[in-house]
Amino acid sequence: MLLDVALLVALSLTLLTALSVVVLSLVWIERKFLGRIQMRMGPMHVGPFGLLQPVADAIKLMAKEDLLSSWVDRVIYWVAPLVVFVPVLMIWVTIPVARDLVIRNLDLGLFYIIAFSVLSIVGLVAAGWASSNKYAVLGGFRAAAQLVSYEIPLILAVLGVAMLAQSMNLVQVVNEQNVWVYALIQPLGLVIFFIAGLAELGRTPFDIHPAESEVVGGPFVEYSGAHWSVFFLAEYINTFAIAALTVLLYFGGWLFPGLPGDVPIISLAVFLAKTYLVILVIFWIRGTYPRLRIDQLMSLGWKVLVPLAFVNILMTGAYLFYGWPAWVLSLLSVAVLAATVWGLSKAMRTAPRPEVTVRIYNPTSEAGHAG
Amino acid sequence: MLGNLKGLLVTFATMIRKPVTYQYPKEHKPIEDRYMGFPVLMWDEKVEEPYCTGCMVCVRYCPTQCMTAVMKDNPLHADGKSSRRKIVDTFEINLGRCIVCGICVDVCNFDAIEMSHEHELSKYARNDNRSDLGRLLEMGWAYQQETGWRPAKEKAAEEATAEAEN
Amino acid sequence: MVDVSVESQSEGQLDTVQMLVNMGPQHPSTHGVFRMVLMVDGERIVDVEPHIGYLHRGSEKLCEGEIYAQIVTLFDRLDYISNLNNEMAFCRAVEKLMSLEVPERAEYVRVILCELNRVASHLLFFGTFGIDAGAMTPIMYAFRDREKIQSMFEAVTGARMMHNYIRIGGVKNDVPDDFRQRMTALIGELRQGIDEADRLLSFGEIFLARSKGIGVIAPERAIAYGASGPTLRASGVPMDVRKDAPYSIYDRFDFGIPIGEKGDSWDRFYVRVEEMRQSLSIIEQALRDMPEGPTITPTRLVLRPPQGEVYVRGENPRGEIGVYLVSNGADRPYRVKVRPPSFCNLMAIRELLLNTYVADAVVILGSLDIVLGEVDR
Amino acid sequence: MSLSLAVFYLLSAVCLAGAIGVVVSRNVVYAALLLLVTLMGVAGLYLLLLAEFLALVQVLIYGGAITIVILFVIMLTRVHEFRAMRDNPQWPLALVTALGVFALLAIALVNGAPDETVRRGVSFSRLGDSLFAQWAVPFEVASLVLLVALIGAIVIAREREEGEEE
Amino acid sequence: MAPEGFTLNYTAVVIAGIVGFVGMAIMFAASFILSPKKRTPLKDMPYECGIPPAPYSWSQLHMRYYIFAILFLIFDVEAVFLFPWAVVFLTSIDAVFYEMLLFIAILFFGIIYSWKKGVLQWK
Amino acid sequence: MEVTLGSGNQEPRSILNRAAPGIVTARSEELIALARKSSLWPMTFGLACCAIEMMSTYMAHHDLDRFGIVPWPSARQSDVMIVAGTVVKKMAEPIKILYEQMPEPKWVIAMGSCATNGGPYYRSYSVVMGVDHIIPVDVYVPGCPPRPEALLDGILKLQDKIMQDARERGRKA
Amino acid sequence: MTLLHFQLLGAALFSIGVYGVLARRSAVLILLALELMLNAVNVNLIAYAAYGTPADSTGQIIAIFVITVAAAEVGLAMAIILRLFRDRGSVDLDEVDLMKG
Ligand code: SF4
Ligand code: SF4
Ligand code: SF4
Repeated sequence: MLLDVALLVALSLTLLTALSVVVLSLVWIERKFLGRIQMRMGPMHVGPFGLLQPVADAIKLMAKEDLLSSWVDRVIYWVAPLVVFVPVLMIWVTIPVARDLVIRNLDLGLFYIIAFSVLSIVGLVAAGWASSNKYAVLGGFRAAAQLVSYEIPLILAVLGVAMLAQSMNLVQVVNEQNVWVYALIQPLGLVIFFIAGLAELGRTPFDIHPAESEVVGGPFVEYSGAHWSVFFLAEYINTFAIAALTVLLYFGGWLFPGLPGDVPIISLAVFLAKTYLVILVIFWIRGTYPRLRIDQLMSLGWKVLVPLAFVNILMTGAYLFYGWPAWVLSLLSVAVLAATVWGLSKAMRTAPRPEVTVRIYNPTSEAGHAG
Repeated sequence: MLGNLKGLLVTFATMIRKPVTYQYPKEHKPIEDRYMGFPVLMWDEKVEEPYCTGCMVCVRYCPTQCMTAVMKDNPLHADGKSSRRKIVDTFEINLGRCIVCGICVDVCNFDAIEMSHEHELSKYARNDNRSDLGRLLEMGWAYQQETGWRPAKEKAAEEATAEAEN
Repeated sequence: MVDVSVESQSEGQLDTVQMLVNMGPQHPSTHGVFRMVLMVDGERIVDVEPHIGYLHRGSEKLCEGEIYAQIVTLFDRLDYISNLNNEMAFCRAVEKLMSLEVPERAEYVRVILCELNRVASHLLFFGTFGIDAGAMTPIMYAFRDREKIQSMFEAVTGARMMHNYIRIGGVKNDVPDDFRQRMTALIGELRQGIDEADRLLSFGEIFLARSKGIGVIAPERAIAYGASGPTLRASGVPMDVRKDAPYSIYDRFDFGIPIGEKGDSWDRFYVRVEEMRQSLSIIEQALRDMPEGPTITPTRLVLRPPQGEVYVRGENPRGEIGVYLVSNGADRPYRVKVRPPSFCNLMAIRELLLNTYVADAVVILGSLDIVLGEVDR
Repeated sequence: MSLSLAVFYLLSAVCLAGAIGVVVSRNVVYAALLLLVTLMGVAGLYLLLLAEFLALVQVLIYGGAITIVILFVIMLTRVHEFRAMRDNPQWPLALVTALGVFALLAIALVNGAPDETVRRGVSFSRLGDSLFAQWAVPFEVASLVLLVALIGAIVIAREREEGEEE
Repeated sequence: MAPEGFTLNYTAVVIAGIVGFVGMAIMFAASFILSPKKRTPLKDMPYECGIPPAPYSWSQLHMRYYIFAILFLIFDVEAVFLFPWAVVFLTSIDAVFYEMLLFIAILFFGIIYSWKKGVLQWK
Repeated sequence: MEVTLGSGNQEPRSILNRAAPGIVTARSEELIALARKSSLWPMTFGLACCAIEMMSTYMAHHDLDRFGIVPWPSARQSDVMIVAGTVVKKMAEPIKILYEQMPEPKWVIAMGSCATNGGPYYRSYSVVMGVDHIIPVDVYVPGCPPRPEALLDGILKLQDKIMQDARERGRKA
Repeated sequence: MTLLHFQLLGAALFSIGVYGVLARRSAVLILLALELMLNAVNVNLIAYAAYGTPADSTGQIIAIFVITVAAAEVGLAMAIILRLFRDRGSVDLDEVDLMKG
């Protein structure tokens, strides 16, 4: 028993370290990649190719004054980053990075992940509340409303996968995908999961709670130094988790046609490659889109994603229950998706082409022509 | 949703293009010939003295009044080496206040002051950019050598002779 | 825990669920040092109190103490994004006062540079509006093109921003020799760049959702507020000083003025995008017709315009600029008064913001495209 | 066994301390967060009782959802009002009652309980099976309860909205 | 009679939590001793774009937020039932499938109701 | 030419430094300083015309991110304040507050002649003649507005200063 | 570790909840205490289920339903509290006298 515990502690520490390294890499990749999207170079001067940039940032943040102003509610202010961080770390206990590379493979893995990821929301709200700052309060509430709303479609999307795999064990979920990855069987689920995941992360276009141009960083506005970096760490670990889950649930995790799924090194490489690709997509979206407004966000969540998620579940249920062939579900999924996109475009009056309300008026050359 | 996809394509296309960044300490964005950096004083090589006579016209017209000049009798003129009867004794421009408007250059009748390409003059103290005659001449000399500057009057005269020759 | 809830609401006010949120002077999206105090109810704005004056530099007063040639530098810094247009307005005022002829070529150079300046200004708007809406990349595209324009300015005027190039009676010096080629190339690049940025931002659904129908000004209200420029034109009023009271040589060019239909933020945004294209076409025409000749009517160093007063109007990127100049015959003006376009446009802010979301406030303020330098002067 | 007993004591300590905190804390937000701590402790107890699924449900519902709802309400109402609020003046009475209840229960339990020492878990699929097969009616009723709660909450909260907009 | 690996599984969970907590606490401590400190009255003030904050009470936020919290709560509870269902409905009796259809239908009515009532519309 | 070394911002001592001055060696001081200078996060803060050139510096052509410089909107997360523009008297108090609200260690760059000493508005009734009347300044960047390269140069100078200060502190410790 | 341990703990939690319900005046706090009591009940239920012979899922299922009902109850109760607060500006149950209107 003691040996086991020691092993687990060692594993947890490894996990923490590995995730820290991952976060550093993510920060670097994000800055470099955004730089490229924006025709810039990104970090260059700290270490070769700016590789040491995140390290420098980390050291600096550690050696930065950690403000605890007398207006804040000290206890909650101090604990809030931990409440955000610890669950985020805890869910990694059961996220496998290869078939055998997982700390403990829980049977209720998916449910466990969902249960613990909800806890982080409490931390954000508490952080916003404790900061006794209006931006923080606004941001905290935005965070709560947003995260709470997108948790539902996220849960329902995950449920779709659990139904397909008939299991909540992540390793088994991946193993079930050795023929067809779920992205093909259930594209609707993938889209819902990814959008809701982005919203859970508070990333563009759903970054309304840390919105810099509106609430100046939202719940984190008063935090500095080490406390702030814990939020930062949590955010990036979470990003990695969502990407990893996307890969595990929909893209076959460490499986790749033609490669052995049981050699840890190869599996790990495949898994990481897929995950980093998903991460790049997340960053790509971040570099491209503006941000939604809170009411649009909520409408999207409740009026589009939640019904869609239910439709997804029903379709999946029917598919399993009546034993339809897999392509039926794919087709149905795609059809529903297409209908939604079309309906949304219609509702926003952008289908088939967005309406241009600006025209060129030229009094000298008779009547104006349409722009 | 088409517009959104288009946006993604645009950023993707940029990503595979080369960045436009100039790597500053190594590589400076090219400076145009006419660029107006800080004003500097020019050095008359022929007689080994500044062009500036300390007439203070520029001082009067500088909108921020960041210059001072003091005039003195030119010893070289007494020796007969120089045609300038008066010469600048002390001269100071507070480059920290100068707004690089170029008015001083416009008004100077002696082509003695010029907008150089100098612009990287960050300092740790507020008054470190109060540049005296020596420093201004030094910067001017660098500018002269970099660009082969010659006084406008001389140039005009040369052009006139060249044209006359043609 | 320290009691932060300063005795605030008395018993009678229990119903108020409102909070004062202060935005600015240092806020990423108040475009400088504008300050708004928003009374919000949840996310909804119920009252707005704009505060200005955080950049009041006393320019108008300073003008009274400077000679005419020096005042140009102050006008440069008034609306610091459309420097050349400002210089132009002031110089035209003095020229009108003195009945000074401006050489033909100088007029062309002025128009080219002013229109280029308009493009640069709108590009800045494009980028910052993207930031306000939460997109971080458009500004990079906009500044890429702006940087090219600034290089062009540098090649012509010697400065990237504060040019002091348009002088009373003409322009400081002739354009460089390779001006025409460089300009033609630049126009091509700008066209491409603007199209690219346009593709990136303007028709994305998220962006449309954020800006369409937000902050609508009805034409009557816009006129009542004295709005001008793109802000007014977006409401469907085809008012452009360049057309209505052509100054300089604007009557020689064929260009259209983009007008919006709804008067919402998106229209204000897209009117500017279209205006950039029109400006480029003006520049092309001007380049084509540009005659040779002198570029400045020589004047005395210290001008002493005759006694009198003038008012000139000009079309700045942000709207109509007016310069009112009173001279008492001395070498310094007796009074200089500027009608700042964005100050008048900003007047509508309260009406626009009422009953919108906090997030909209940022977008609406951004769509008005204010520059504090001229709001506060 | 002793190890799990130690864990049990630890968890009970957490639970009881948290619970006492909940009922004596002057600050409502602290009370709510302490409740969270207690409920997490209870989840730990469920784990000791081999009720894996229940423990996770506890975390999901109590830890996440209910805590958030409570926090919302606390923040929507005025916190300083809570802070200023004292307990009932009859709190000693309440204390006596509570102690009495505990004594009664304890006596009854100590005397009556069969002293089982073996814990048995129920497998997740069996749990699901019996939930949906044997408890179908309560299950549907649960959905109705939830629906009623939802509609009730909306009606109650919404009326106020309309009142506000007057 | 714990299932296979049950104890270890959840020990791992708890240990990960503790490691996270302690790790971050150590980080705070390290930062505390490493970082320079200087307090001034102005620094103590909440940041508000450079303006001394106006006094305010906590009761600023809207009922609207609350309704979303309730919706979340209800659907969270629903998820509790959905997850066991997801893994048993194929192996259990047929009725289970239809039961859940009814369950979902009833709750979906909640969404429709709130939609109709306009509470999903953030005002 | 008279050179006065500005004092600028000095880093207050940390607890470790106060409790056991011997432990903090020159080397660790330098390591931390190295990290600090490589990750100078400025506050998103522009006052006037200079702010536009400052924005240009952030943008693709000059790209401050190469030096690890990314702007953060809140004073609480920033290390350096670039005062870009005219400081008018009404703005003086907010600037002071913002400066004070930045966590230690912090630095200030005065960009442009206005922030250095009033510049073109040196005669104005409403302009503060240089931001160093309100807060300590580390680096003054002259120009009106300074070119992006000039600002970059200023930032490199600030990095030098950070290293030098650390070396000096290390020597003293 | 026997069933008794859990039962005693449940009893203790329950009593604390009783104290809270009786001693507190703020509606929110009373609700929190109520949650404690419900949890105490759940602990008992699950303990019975775990120690019961043969292993039975009834206890757990009832606990799930209890949690469900608790969630519904919290949702409703909080709505009422909010409503009271909005109407009367207080969540102090002693102060709230519905009859006064
Ligand atoms: S620079 Fe020219 S104007 Fe100024 S003092 Fe010298 S000679 Fe006179
Ligand atoms: S450039 Fe302008 S401000 Fe600078 S010294 Fe010359 S006249 Fe004065
Ligand atoms: S220094 Fe010049 S450019 Fe900078 S703010 Fe002052 S006037 Fe504007």
